[in-house]
Amino acid sequence: MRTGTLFDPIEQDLHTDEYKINMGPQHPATHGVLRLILTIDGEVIKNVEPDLGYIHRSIEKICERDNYRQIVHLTDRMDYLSSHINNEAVCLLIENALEIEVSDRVKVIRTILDELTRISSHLLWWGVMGMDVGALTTFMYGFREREMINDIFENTCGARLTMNYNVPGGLMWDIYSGFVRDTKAFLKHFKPKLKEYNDLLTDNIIFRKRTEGIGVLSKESAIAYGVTGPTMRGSGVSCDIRKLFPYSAYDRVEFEEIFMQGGDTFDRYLVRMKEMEQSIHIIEQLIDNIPEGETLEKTRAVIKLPKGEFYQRVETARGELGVYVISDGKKSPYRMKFRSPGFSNLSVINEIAVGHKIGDFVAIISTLDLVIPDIDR
Amino acid sequence: MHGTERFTAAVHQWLLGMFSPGAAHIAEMVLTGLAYLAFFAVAGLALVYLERRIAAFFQVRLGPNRVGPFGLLQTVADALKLVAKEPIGTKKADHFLYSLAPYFLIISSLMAISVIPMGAGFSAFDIDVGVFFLIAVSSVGVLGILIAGWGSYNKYSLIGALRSGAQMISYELSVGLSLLTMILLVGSLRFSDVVQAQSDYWLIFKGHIPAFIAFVIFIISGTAESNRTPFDLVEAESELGAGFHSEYSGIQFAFFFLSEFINMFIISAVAATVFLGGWMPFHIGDLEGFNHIMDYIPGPVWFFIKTGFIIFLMMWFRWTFPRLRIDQLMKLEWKYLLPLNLLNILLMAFFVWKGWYL
Amino acid sequence: MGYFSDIIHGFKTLLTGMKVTGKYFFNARKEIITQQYPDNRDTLTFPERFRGRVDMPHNENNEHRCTGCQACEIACPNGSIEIIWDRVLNPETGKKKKAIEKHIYHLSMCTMCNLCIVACPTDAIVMTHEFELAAYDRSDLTFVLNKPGSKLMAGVEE
Amino acid sequence: MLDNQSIKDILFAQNDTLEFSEENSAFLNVWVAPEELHSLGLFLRDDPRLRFDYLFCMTGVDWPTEDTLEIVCHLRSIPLGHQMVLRCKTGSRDNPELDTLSDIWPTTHMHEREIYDLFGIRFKGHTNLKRLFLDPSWDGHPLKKDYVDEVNLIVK
Repeated sequence: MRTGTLFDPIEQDLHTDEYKINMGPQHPATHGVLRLILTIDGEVIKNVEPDLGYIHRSIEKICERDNYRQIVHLTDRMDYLSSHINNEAVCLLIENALEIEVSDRVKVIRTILDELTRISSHLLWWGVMGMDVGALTTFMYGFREREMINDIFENTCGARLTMNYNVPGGLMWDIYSGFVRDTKAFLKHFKPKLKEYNDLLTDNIIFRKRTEGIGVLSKESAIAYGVTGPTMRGSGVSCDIRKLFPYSAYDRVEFEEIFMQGGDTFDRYLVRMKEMEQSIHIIEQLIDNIPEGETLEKTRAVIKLPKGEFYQRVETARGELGVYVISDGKKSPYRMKFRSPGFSNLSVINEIAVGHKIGDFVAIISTLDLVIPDIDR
Repeated sequence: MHGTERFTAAVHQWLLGMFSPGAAHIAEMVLTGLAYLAFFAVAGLALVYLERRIAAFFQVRLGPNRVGPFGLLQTVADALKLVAKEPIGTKKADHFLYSLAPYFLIISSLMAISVIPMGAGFSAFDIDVGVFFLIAVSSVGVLGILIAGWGSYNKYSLIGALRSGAQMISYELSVGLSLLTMILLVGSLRFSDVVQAQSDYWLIFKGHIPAFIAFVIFIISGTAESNRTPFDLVEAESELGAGFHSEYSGIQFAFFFLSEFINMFIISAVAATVFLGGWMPFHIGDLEGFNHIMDYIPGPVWFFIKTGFIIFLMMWFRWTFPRLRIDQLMKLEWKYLLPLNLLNILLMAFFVWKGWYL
Repeated sequence: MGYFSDIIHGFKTLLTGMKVTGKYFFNARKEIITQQYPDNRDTLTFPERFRGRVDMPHNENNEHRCTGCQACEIACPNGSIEIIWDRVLNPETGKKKKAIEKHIYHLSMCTMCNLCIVACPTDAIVMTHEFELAAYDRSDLTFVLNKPGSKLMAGVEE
Repeated sequence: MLDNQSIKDILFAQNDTLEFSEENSAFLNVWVAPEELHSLGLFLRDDPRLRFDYLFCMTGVDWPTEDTLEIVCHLRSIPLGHQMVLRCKTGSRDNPELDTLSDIWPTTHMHEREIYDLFGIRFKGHTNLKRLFLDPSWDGHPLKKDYVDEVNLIVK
C-alpha cells in the first residue's frame, strides 16, 4: 500500500486520459453534415478537427462546364440561406466584366431583396441559436417571421429558398404588384417582434451567462484567420463589404456598420441582432421610392466574358463572398473560385473553442453561423 | 370521514368478507400495486400528451391532433408503437447493466409515488418518516441513469450519466433542506400529518416569507431533480444527442421516457402536498360560505388541480428558458441555493420559536 | 449587496421571458401559424410564379406551341430536357419542317431554375403549381410533355 | 493606402526577380519564384508600409499548356486598405511542391488542404496536409484540367 503525506498529491497516480468524440455528421448541433472530431478531457475540449466534404458537389468543376447564365443557379445551392445575394455576386461580376450598366430600378430591388434575405437568414440563425442553448421555442418564433419573408420571395420569384431571380443584366422578371405592400406589412409586423426576441432570449440571465466571455476571438486572430462578416465585426474589425466596396444601391442608403469589441459569443450574437435593425432601416429608405426603369438589360444569347481575371465580392449574411473568375474568352469560365465566408469562419474554430466545455462549444459553432454547403461547395 | 376514506374502508370490508384476514391483506397489497401500476401508465401517457400539447401552444403550433378526439390517443398509439419495436442496443454494451437500468428508474418512481396522499387516507402506505422515505427512494433513480450511461457503451451516454450524477447529488440537498424548512412548521415527517396541519391555512401562507422562499427553491431544485430544462443537461439534446438513453429503443426507451414524466409528477405532487395543502380545499379565513362551497370539491380533485398547476409551471419553464452549463449548474446549487436554504432554515426556526406564523 | 441584487435581477429577466411565451400560450387560439396540410389541400393557393415542374400546355384540339427549336434543351444546366425531333412533310406547303416527336423531361435532374421557361421563344412550356412531386419509382420521374398525337398550333412560327 | 505603383516599387526594391502585371485584372498581380514564396510572404505581412495581414482568397489554377500549376492569393491590408494578388507557379505539373504559407497567414491552413485535395499541390511544412473534401482513397485531383470521371461528371 502506498503511503502519502498531505504534500504528496495522490493525483499523480490517478491517470486520466483524453478521448475523442464525434460530433456530427448527424449531430443536432452541427446544422447539416459538418463533422467535428473533438478531443476531450472530461468535458473540456482540447482539440477540434473539422472533417468536411459530406456535401461537396464540386460546384467549381461544374462551373467550368456550364455557361455563365447557368452558373448563377448553382450559387443558390452554396449558402442556401443567402441565395439571392450569391446570385447577385455572379451577376455583378458578369455585368462588370461586360460593362453593362443596370438600371436604378434593378439596383434598388436587388438591395431590398438582399436585406430581406439577410433578415431571413439571421432569423433562422436566431431560432437555431436559441435551440442550441436549449430554448426550443425560439425556433418557432424565428420561423414565424421568416415565413413572411419567404412568402414575399415566393411571390417574387416562385421559390422560397433557391431563388435564381438575378440574371446577368438584371432580374428575371419585374417585382409582383403587391411587393411594396407585403414588404411594408412585414416590417410593421417584425419591428415589435425584435423587442420580444430580446425579452425572450437576449436579456435572459441564463443565456447571458452561457454566452458572455465564451469563445473569445481576438482582433488579431480574426484577421489572421481571414474571418469575415458578423463573426469578424463581433471582434471589432471593419469588414462590411457594403461599406468598403459598395455595390448595387448600398452607396445611396445610410446605415451603420455594427461593431462589438469583446469578440465573445454574446458579441457575435448582438451584432446579428442589431444588423437586423439596420436591414429594416435600409429597406425603409428604399421601399417607398423604387425608381421606374428597365428590369432587364439586353445581353447576348451566349455570354462570353473578355479574356482576363475578375473578382467580385458581396456581403452575404455570413460575410464576404468572393467570386474569382479566370476567363479565357470562351462561354464557360476557365477557372471559377468561390471564396465562401463559412470556409474561413470555420477555420477559426480550433482557436476559439479549445478550453471550453461541450455546452459552450455548441453555442460557439452556433454563433459562427455555419452553412455546410457553403463550406463544402 | 372523507369520501376517499369511506371508499378504502369499504374495499377493506368487502375483502374481509371474502377472505381470511391474512389473505385479505395480501389481496389488498396486490390490488394496490396493480392500481398504482395502472395509474403510473395512465398518468405518464397523459403527461406526455399534455406536454406536447402545451409545448405546441407555447410555440404557436397545434400539437398532436390526429389520433382520437383532440389527439388524445396519440400517446397511446406512440406507446403501442414503442412496445412493438425491436430493442436495438450496441454490440459492446454490458448487456446485464444495460437491461437493468430502466427498472431502477421505474421502481424508484413507483416507490416514491406510493407515499404521497392523493386524498384523505388515499396513499399506499402512510409511514411516519414519509418525507424522508420519499427523498431517499427518489435518489435511487440516479443509479439507474448512471448504470444506463455506463452500460450502453457510448461516450455521449457516459457524459450524460456523469452529468446527471453530479446534478442529482447536488440538488438532492436543496430538495431535502427546503422540505425540512416546512417540516419545522409541522413537526412531523408523516405526510398525512403534513396535510392535516394545513387544514386551516396552506403551509405556504402559514410560513409566509421563509415558506415562499423555500417554495421557490423547491421548484428550482425539483426541476433539476426531474432533469427538465433549464437543467436537462443529462440528455441535452443539442449537445449530447439524447444523453444517457441514446442507445435505448423500444420498451426500454419508453420506460425512461415515462419515468421522466412520473418524476415530474412526483416533484409536483410533493410541492402540492407540502406547500399547497395537498388534498385540502382552499379556505379563506372566516368566510364560512366560501369555505363551505370549497369543501364540496372532493380531496383528490384538489390534489390534482394543485399538482397540475405545478406541472404547468414546470412546462412553462421548459419551453422558455435556455439550458445551463454544467459548471453553472453546480454554481447555482452550491453558491446560491444552498446558502440561501440554510439561511432560510434559520429564519424559519426563528419564526417558529417566536410564533410568528399564522 | 451585489449577491442579492444579482438574484433579483436574474429572476426578473426570467419572468420577462415567461411573459413572452405566456402571452402566446394564453392567446393560442389566435396565434397558431402552422397549417394542417393534407386537409387544406383544396384551399391552398399558390403565387402565380410558383415553380412546380415543367409542363407543356395543350389546347382543346390537342395542339401545343413547341416548334422543337431546342432552346430549352441548351439552356438547361442539368440536361433534364431532351427533345427528339424529326423533319416531317407539311402536306399543305409540300416542304419538310422540323417538328418534335417527344419532349422528354427528367424531373429527377431538374433544379427548378426556370431557365428553360425564360429561354423558350414561343412560350410553349410553363411551370405548373404542382408540388407533390415524390414518386415511388425513379422511372415515374421522367415525363413526355407533348401528348400523343399532338401537333403544333397554327401560327406559332410566324 | 498605397496605389499599385507604390506597392510595385516597394516590392521591386525588395526583390528584383518578381514579375508584375495589372493587365486584365482588377488587382496588381505579383509572380514570385517558388523558392522565394515564403520569404516574400513574410515581407508582405510584416513590412510596415505594406502590412498585408488579411488573406481573403487563395486558390489554385491549372495551366496544362504551360505545364504548370499556380496558386493565387488575394491579399488585403486591414489597417491600410490596399490590395494585391500574390501568385506563384510550381515547377512541374506532375510533382508540384511549394512552401506553406500557413505559418504566415493561419487562414491558409484550410485553403492549402483544399488546394492539395483538388489540385495536388503539396505544401512543404504544412502540419496537417490531408485531403479536405474528398475521401483519402480518392484517385486524382478533380480540378485539374485533364481529370476524367466518367461516372460522376456529366460532360455536355
